Amino acid sequence: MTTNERTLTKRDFTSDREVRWCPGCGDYAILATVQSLLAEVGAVPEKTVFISGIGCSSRFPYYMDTYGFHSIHGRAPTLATGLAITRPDLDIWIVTGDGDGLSIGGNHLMHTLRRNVNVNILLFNNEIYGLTKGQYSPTSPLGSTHKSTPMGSLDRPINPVSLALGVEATFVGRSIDTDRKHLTEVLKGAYEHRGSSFVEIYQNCNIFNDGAFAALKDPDKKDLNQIRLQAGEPITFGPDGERAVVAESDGSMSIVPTEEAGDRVVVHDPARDEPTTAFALSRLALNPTGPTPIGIFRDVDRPVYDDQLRAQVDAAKQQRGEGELTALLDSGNVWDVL
Amino acid sequence: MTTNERTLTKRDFTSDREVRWCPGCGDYAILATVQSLLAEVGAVPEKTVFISGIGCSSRFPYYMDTYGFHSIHGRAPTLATGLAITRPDLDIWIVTGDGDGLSIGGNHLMHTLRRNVNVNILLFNNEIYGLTKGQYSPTSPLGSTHKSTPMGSLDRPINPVSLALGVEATFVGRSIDTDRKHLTEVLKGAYEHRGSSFVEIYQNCNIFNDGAFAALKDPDKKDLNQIRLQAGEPITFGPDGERAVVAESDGSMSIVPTEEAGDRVVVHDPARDEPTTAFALSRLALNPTGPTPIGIFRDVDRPVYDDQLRAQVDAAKQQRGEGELTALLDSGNVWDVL
Amino acid sequence: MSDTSTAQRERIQLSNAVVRFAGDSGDGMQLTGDRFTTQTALAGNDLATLPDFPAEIRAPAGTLAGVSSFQLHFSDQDIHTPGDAPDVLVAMNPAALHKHLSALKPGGIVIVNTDAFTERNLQKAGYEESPLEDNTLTDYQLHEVPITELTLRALEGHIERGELNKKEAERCKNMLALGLVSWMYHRPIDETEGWLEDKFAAKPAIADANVTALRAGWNYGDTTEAFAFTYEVKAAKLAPGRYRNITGNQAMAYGLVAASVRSALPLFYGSYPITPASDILHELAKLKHFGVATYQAEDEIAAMGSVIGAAFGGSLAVTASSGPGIALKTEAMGLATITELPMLVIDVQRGGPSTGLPTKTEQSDLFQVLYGRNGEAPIPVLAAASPADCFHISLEAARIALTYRTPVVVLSDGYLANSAEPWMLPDIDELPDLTTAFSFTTEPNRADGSFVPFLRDEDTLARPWALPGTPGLEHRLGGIEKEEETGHISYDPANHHAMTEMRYARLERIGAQLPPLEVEDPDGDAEVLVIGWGSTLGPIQAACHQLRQRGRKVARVHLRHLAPLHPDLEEVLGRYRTVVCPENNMGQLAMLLRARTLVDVKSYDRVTGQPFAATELAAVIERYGWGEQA
Amino acid sequence: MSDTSTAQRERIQLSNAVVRFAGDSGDGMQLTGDRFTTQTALAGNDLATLPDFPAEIRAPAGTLAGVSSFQLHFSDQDIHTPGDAPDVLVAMNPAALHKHLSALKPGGIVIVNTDAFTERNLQKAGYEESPLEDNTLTDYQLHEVPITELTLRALEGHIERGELNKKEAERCKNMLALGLVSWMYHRPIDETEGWLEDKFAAKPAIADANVTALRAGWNYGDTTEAFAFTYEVKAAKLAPGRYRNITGNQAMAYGLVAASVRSALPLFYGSYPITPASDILHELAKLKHFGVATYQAEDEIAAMGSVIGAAFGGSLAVTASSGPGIALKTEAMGLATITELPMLVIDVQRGGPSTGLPTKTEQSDLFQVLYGRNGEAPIPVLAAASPADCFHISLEAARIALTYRTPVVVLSDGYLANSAEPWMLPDIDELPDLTTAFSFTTEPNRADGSFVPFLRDEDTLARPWALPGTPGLEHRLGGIEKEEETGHISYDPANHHAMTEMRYARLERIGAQLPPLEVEDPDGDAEVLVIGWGSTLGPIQAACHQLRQRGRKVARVHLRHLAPLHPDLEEVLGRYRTVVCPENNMGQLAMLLRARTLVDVKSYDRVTGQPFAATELAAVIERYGWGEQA
Ligand SMILES: Cc1ncc(C[n+]2csc(CCOP(=O)(O)OP(=O)(O)O)c2C)c(N)n1
Ligand SMILES: Cc1ncc(C[n+]2csc(CCOP(=O)(O)OP(=O)(O)O)c2C)c(N)n1
Ligand code: SF4
Ligand code: SF4
Ligand SMILES: [Mg+2]
Ligand SMILES: [Mg+2]
Repeated sequence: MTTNERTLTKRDFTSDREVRWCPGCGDYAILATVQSLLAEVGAVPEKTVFISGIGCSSRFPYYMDTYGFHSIHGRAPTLATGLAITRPDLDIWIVTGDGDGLSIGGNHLMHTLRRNVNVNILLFNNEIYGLTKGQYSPTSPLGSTHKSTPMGSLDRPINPVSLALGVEATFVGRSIDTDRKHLTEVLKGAYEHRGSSFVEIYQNCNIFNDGAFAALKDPDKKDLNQIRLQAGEPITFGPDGERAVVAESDGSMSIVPTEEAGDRVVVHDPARDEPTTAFALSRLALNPTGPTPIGIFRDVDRPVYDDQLRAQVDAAKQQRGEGELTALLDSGNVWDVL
Repeated sequence: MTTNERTLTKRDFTSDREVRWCPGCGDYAILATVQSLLAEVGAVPEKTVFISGIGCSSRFPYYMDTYGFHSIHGRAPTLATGLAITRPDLDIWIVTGDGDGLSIGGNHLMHTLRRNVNVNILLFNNEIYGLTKGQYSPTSPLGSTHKSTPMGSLDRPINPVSLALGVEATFVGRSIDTDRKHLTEVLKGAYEHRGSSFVEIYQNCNIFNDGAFAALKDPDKKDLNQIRLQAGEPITFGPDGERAVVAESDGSMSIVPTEEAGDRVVVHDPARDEPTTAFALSRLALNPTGPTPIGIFRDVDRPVYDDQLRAQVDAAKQQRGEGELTALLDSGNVWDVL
Repeated sequence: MSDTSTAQRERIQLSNAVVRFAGDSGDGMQLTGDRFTTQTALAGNDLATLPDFPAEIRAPAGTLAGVSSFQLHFSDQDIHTPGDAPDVLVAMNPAALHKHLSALKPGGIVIVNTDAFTERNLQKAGYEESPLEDNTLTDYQLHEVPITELTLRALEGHIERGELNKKEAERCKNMLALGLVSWMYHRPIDETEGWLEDKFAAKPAIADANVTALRAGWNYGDTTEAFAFTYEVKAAKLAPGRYRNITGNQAMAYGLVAASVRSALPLFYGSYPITPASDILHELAKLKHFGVATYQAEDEIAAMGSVIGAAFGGSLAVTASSGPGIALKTEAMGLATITELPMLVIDVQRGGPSTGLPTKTEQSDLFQVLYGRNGEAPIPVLAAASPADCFHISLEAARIALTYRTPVVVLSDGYLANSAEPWMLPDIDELPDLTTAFSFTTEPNRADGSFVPFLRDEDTLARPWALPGTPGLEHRLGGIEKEEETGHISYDPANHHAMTEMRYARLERIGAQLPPLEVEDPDGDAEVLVIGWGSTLGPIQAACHQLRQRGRKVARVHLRHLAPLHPDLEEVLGRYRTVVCPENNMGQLAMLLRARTLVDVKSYDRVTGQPFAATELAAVIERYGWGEQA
Repeated sequence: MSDTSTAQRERIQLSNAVVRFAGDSGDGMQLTGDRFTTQTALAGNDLATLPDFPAEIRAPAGTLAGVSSFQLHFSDQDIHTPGDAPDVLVAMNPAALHKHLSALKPGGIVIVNTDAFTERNLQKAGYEESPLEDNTLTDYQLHEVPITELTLRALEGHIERGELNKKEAERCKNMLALGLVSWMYHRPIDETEGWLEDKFAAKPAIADANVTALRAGWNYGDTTEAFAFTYEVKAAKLAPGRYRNITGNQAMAYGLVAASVRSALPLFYGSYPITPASDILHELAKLKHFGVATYQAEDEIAAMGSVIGAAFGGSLAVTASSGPGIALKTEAMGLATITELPMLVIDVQRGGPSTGLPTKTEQSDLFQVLYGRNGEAPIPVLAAASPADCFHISLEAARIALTYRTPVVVLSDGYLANSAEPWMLPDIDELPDLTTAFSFTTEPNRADGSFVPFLRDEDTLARPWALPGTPGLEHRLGGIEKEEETGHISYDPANHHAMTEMRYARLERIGAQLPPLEVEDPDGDAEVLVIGWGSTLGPIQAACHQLRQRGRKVARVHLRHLAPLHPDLEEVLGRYRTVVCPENNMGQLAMLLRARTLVDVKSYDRVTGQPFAATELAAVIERYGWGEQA
C-alpha cells in the first residue's frame, strides 16, 4: 500500500487504450470503481501493478494507466508472487475470472492465499467463460445449459468465499459490479489489508449469462436478498431488517425472523481469529439466487510471506555479513598448486 | 464398490513386487491395512484399480495385486476421473502424498472433490517430500527447517481436512498409519461411500521427518491428544473422557473440561447437510501436535458426477434413439449431385 | 422467389467468383456468410470459405479492431482455396471498407452501406475524409446502398405494429445485404427463408422481419437500375453423390464419432475450452446419443490425464486443444507414450508464441507436437489438409492409435477449423473397419500361464491392451522406464536403450506399413516438387494449377503423416531438381526434410495469421523453380 | 598418519587409477567416495567422479536395486572422464559385486566384505552359489576382508564403554574400507579425520568411532601381508592456482550468485524440487546473505511464473528443473519469450520419457527446450560441458539474457549435477562485468517525450527494461502479439510476421556477436571432426586423445551455444571429410547440424543413463572416420 503526495483523479489511472468489452458488460463498472478508488486512496500509478490471466476480465490491465501484465490463463498469482517477493515497494493487484482463477488457476489461488502473499486478488465472477464464448464455469449453478453442457452441467459449483476461507485466507470479501459504493468499501478494505486479500465480485456478462445476479441487483429483490455484513453489527437484513442470521448449536448458521432471534443474532466480526464463523456465513447461500452475504467476511492480521522472506535475507546478512564471492568460492576444501 | 463371491485373503491383494520403502516407513502399515481391508470387504482384485502420482507413497500400486497406474506428479485424480466416467464397474482408489496431492496436485484434488467423482482418495501426509529427499511440504508446520528452508519455512500449512470441507467434499476422514483398527474403520467408510471420499492419513517418514505425529502416537500422549469422532456420540476425549468439544455462540468450537460442558457438548453427526460443523471441528487442531480430531468428519450422499454423466448419455439415447452415423452426416443441408 | 424476375438484366456467365462480406462484429457477417455459403452449395458450386473475426467477443463497434469478415469462393470447377482477391466486397461500415478494400480485385465491385458512413464512424475507421467523397474508390465499381435505411423502411409495418423495435429492425440489415448479393448471383433464397423460420421459431416476429429484409434486398437489386449486371456461376461438375458443407471442427467431431462407431469403442472426449478448438467439444456434447461422454476438465492437464485414464479403461479417448493448451499437456503426453495406450490428441493450431493471435491460423506447432516432451518420446503426428479431411484424418489417427497402441497427434488449424467446404458424404460401410485394428487381451500371454503387459505383437510391436476388470491380467502401468516384456520398473542401462530404440522402431513400423506416397506429377516429367502439409493444400493445389496452365512442369506431394515421415520421401525428393516447401511457420517441415534427406529444400514461410494466396505461392514456386526472370 | 609405515611394501608408480566403491544404499558409499575424492584432490591429482545411486530413498537392503556406487578417476595428467573400467572395486556386499564386477578391468583388484556374503544376501543378489567359492573371481586379484568384523573389533572398547551400540558401530565399516583404500594409494587420511570431527561435533563418540575405524582400515593394510603392493599416483601438473572440488549443481548455484554479484542485480530463484535439480535450490537457500531470495513454489508452472514476475520487477530471475518439470514450464516460457524479459531456465536433464530414469543422466531434452513451446518461440539455449563449467555457463547465460532481454535456457544433466572435478578458482575481478550488459530505462525514449516498451536497441535488438516503480514509464506487457515499438496488442498480419522475424533476428544477432568458434585440431590437418555438446566433453576429449596417440588426425569442437548455432559452423563442418556427433540421446544435435549444413553428420547415440566411455567413443570415431578395418 503506497501513498501519494500528488492529488490524482480517476483520469490519472485511465490508460489511452480503447476499452473493448461488450457494451453493457459488468466489467466497465468495476473498472470505473477501481480507477476512482485508487485516486481516492492516493495510490501512486507507477507503484501500482495490475496482473491478470486470460479471459474478458483479464483485459483489465490494459485500461489502467499503471504498470500491468496480461499473463497466461490461470497463472497471474504466480507472476504476482515473484514480483511481490522482490518488490515490497509495489501495490500488486490481481484480476482474474471464475474460469481463470478457479478452474485452471485454482491451485495458485489457494497457495497464494495460504502463503498470505501481499497482493489484492479481484475475482470477477460472471459464472461463465466469457472470452471463449460461453462455456459453463466452476461457479455456474448445477444444471446450467451452456455450449459444452447442452443437457445441463453436473459439477457442483465452487463457493469462492468458502474455498478461500478453507485455506484460511486473511482477507475475504464479496461485492457486486454495479454497487459502486459497496464495492468501493470492500476494495478499500482489501487495499488496506497487508497480506493476501481476496474479493469475489459478482459481474454480469450480458452476452452469455445475462441476469445471473438479478436476485441481488433487481431493485425489487435486492433488499430481500442482500445480507450486508457490517463489522460490529448484528447480521440482519430485509427491507426492514426483519430477517436475522443466528448460529445453531452445531455451529451452522440459519436465517430466522428477527423477532424470533432474540440475542442469538450473530454479531459480525471479520477479525475473529478462526475462519469458522466466516465459513458458516458463507454457507448461507450456495448460489447468489437467494439471500446472500456480501461485504467483508474476514480481515485478520497474519505474518506476510514475502515480508518474512525478506526478513530472512536480512537476518542472514546480519548474522553472516553480506556475502562475499571470493570467500564463498574459497569455502570448503581448497588446495593450492604452485 | 464391487463385491466378491470368492473368499479372498490379504495375500490375494499382495503383488509379487518387492516393497521398496525405507525400513520403518509408515507406508508399510498402511499397505498392510489396505490389503487386509480389501479382503475383508470382499473387493474383487480385477475390479480394483489403484492410481497414484509421484512420491514415496505413490509407489503403492506396485505392491497391490490389482490393476494400477503410477502416473505423474499430482495428476492421479485426472486419470481416475477419466476412468471413473467410462468404467462404472470399477473401484478406483487414488494414493497421493502431501506434496503430490496438495502442492502440485491441489487443483485436481479440489475439482475431483467438488464434482464428487466416484473415487477413494488416500492422502499420505508425512509433512515432507520423501522421494526428493526432504524438502518441506504444504503441510509442514510453520518454521520447519528442511533442505530448502534452512532458516525455517514461511508458508502457513494447509489443513487438508479444512480444505476438503471448503470445497464441500462428501466424505472426509482422517486416520493414522499405525492405528490399524481406526484406519480400517475410516477406510471402510470411504469404500462404502458412493462419490468422492477423502482420507488424510498421518504417515511417519522416519528418514526425513521422524516423529511428526508423536503427539497422536506415543502411548503416553495419544489419549490426551486423539479426539476420536464417533457418529452419534458426544465429542469427548482424554484418558477418562475429561475433555469435551463445545460450540461457541459464533459457530466456532472449543475444548473445555467435560464437567463444565453440560449439554453444550457437540454430538458428532457426519451426515449433517452442511459442512459447517465438520469445518469447525477441523479447526480445533492446526497441526497434529495437540488435541486433534480423527475419524470421519463428513459423510453425506450427493449426486455423483460420473453417474450423472452416464445418465445423460442414457437419456440422450432414450430421447433421440441410438445415434446413427449416416443420419448424422446427412443432417443439416445436404444436396445431391447426380 | 423465382429467378425469372432478373431476366431483364444482363446475365454474365462466370467460371468462379469471390465475395467478401465485411462489417462490424455486431453486424452478423459470419451468419450472412454461412447462409450465402449454404445457398451456393445448394446451387451446386464447388466452394471454399474463409471466416475472419476479432479475438474480442465484441470489440468496440465501428473500429478497425471490431471488423469481422467472411469470404466465399465458388466455382463451376474444382477449387482449392477461398480465393485470393475478392470480386465483390460488401462493406457494412467505414472500418470494414478501410480494412478490406486493398484486398479487392482491381475494378472489383464495392457495395457500401452508406448509412454507416457517419462522421463518427469515419473517424473510428481512421478516415480523415469520407472515401465515398474522395478518390479512394474511383478504380472500383461502387454501389452506394442505404442498407440500414432500406431495412428500416422494409420493416416500417413491423415496427408500427409493435412487433419489434427499431434496434431489432436494424439488426436485420445483414439479411437485406444477403438478399441483394443473392440476387446478383442468382442464388435462391428460399432455403434461407426456411432456415430463418426454424431458427426464430420461438420468435415469429423476428423470423418474419428477417425474411422481409432478405426479400427486400433481393427486390432492391431486381427493381432499382443500379445494378446493370447479374452474374451466374454454373454448377460444378462434382462427382455424383450426396454433399453437405462442413467446417473442419465439425468434420473432426463427426470423424471421431465415426471412429467410435467403426471401432465399436465408446468415445470419451476430455477437453478444456480454447479458441479455435472449443467447437469440437460443443459439437460432441450434442451427440451423447452416440454414447459419447464429453468432459470439460478444470484445465488441459486434467483433460489429458482423463484421456489416459479412459484409454486405460478401454475407451476411444480423445482430447483437443490449441497451442497453449497443448503446451500444458506435454508432460502427460510423455506418460501416454511410455505406457503405450491408444488415444488422440488434437491440436487446432493458432498464431503464437504465447497467447499470440488466438483467432488466426498458423502451422507453427509442428515442432511442439513432435518434440515438446521431455526425453525421447516419439509420437505419431498426422495433419488434416482440408476441412472435410478432418473427418478422414480422425479415422486414420484412430487406426494408428488402436493398431500400434500409441497416442497420436492430429494437427488442424484455425483456418481448417472454421472454414467450410462441400463434402461428398462417404458411404459409412466403406470407412475403415477399425474393429480389426485391435482386440482386448483377455487371456494370459505366456507359456507359463502368466500375463505380461509389454510382450509385443511381432508385426506392429503393439503391446497387449488388457482392461481393468479382466480377471487374471492385473498389472501396473507407470511413467518409469519399463523392463522389456514384463513392464516392471527397470533402471537397467541396456534395457533403457533397447526400449528407447523400440519406441522409435514402432514409429518406423507405422511408416513402413503405409501405402506408397502419392505424388501428383501429371506428366511424370516435372523438375520442381512442391511439398506441403496441412491446410496449405488448397493454395498449393491452386498454385500448381496456375503454373501448369502456364506450362510449368511442377509436381506436388502433400504429407498427411509428419511422424513417421513416409519412407518413400528420400527417393521422391531425390527425383526433382528443386524442392519447395511453403509453410505457415518459419520452416519446420523444411528443416525435417533437410535433415532427413540432405536435399536443399527451399523453404517459403509466412506467418501473418492468414492462409497463403494461390498467386503468392505460384510466384514463389516460379522463383525458386525457374529463377527470378519469370 | 605418516606414510613411512608402508615403506616395506612395494610401491608401484601409476599415471592414473580408477577406484569404484559399491555397496548397499545404507552403506554410505557416496560419502566414502566424496571423502576419497577430497583426499585425492588434496594430494594434487587431477580427477573426475561418477556417483550412481538408486531412485528409491532406501531400496531394500542387499538387493541389486539397492546398490549405490561411486567411482573416482585420478591421475598425474589432465583427465576428462571418471574412467571407463575400474582398477579397483570395493564391494561391500554380494549385490554390489554382482552389479559391478563386469565393469572391472581384466585382472583388476576386488576387495569384498566377506561378512556380508551370507546365504540371504547371496540370494538377494541373485547368486546361486557364493562367487567367493566358485570360479567367478579367478581372473581378478581378490582380497577377502571381513570388513564388518574388523570394524566391530576395532570398536569393541567403544561398545563396551556404552559409547555406541553394535548397530552404530557397524555403520562405521565404510570408514574402515576408506582407510584401507587410502593406505593402498598413499592418500593421507588426516583431512578426513578432521572432517569427521567437525561433522559429528555434536556426537563426539560417533566421531571417535569413525576415526578409529578409518585408522583401523589403514593399519589393516599396513599390518597384514595380504596386500603386496601399494600404488602411487603423483600429483598432476595442474596450472598454478587455488583449487577446490565442485559438483555441477554446486557450481551452477555459485555461478548464479556470481552473476548476481557481477550484474549488481538481486538473485531471485523460484523452483520446485525435482531430481537431479533440487540441490541447486538447497545450495542457494543457504546463501541468503548474498541477498538471494529462494522460493519453493507449489509446482513448476508457479515457479516459472514467479520468475517472470521477478524479472519484470528487475531481479536476476532464475528457475531450474528437470525434464518433466520443464515440460510444465513451456507455456509460461512462451510468455517470457514474447514479453522479452531476461531470465534463466535451467534444465538438469535426466533419462526420459515421462518419469523415465530420474537418477540417471541423458541429453534428451535438447529438442524440448529448443522447440517445446507453442508457436514460433525462439529462445537461446546453452549447455554446460563439465561440472565446473556450470559456473561459467551461468555467467554466460546471464550475459545473453541481460544483453538481449530474453529468457535463456541452460542445459545441464544428471552426470554434471552430481559428479565433481577439481576447479581452479577464478579471479573474481576477471569474471565478466555484467553491469554493462544492461541498464534500466528511466526516461521516455521517443522524441515526443513518450515511452514505448518495444523500441529496440539497434545493435542488440533488445527492448527497454523499464521497471514498475519508474514514474512516467507505465506500460503493460502480455502474451498477445505486440505492435512493433509501441507494444500494444496487434492482430495486424504484417506486424505478426515482422515480429516473428525480429525474434529470430535477435537470436541470430546473439550468434553473430559471439567470438569465433574454437576448433581443437592440433596439427591443423585433421580429416575427421568430432562435434559434441554438454557433458560428453570429457569422454570426447579422452577419446580424441587416445586416437591421436594412435596417430589418427582428429579434430574436435564442442558447442556451448545450441541456439543460436554458431555462424561459423557451416564453414567448420565443411572442412572435414567426416563429421561424427556422439550424443546421449537419439541424435538431436546431429539432426540440427544436418538440416543446417546439409553435411552428412554421423550420429552416435546411446541412452543408457550412463555417460560415454572414452574407449567406446574412440572405437566409434575410428569406425566412422577410418572404416571398420581399424
Ligand atoms: C492454456 C489456456 N487454456 C485455455 C485458454 C482459453 N481461455 C481463455 S479465457 C478462458 C476462460 C475465461 O473465463 P473466465 O476466467 O471466467 O473469464 P471471463 O472471460 O468470463 O471474464 C479460456 C478457457 C487459454 N487462453 N489458455
Ligand atoms: C513434474 C514433477 N515435478 C517434480 C517432481 C519431483 N517429485 C517427485 S515426488 C515429489 C514430492 C513428493 O512428496 P509427497 O507427495 O509428499 O510424497 P512422499 O514422497 O512424501 O510420499 C517431487 C517434488 C516430479 N517427479 N515431477
Ligand atoms: S462476453 Fe461477457 S464478460 Fe466478456 S466482455 Fe462480453 S459481456 Fe463482458
Ligand atoms: S523417505 Fe520417508 S516416506 Fe519415503 S520411503 Fe523413506 S521413510 Fe518412507
Ligand atoms: Mg467468467
Ligand atoms: Mg509427503
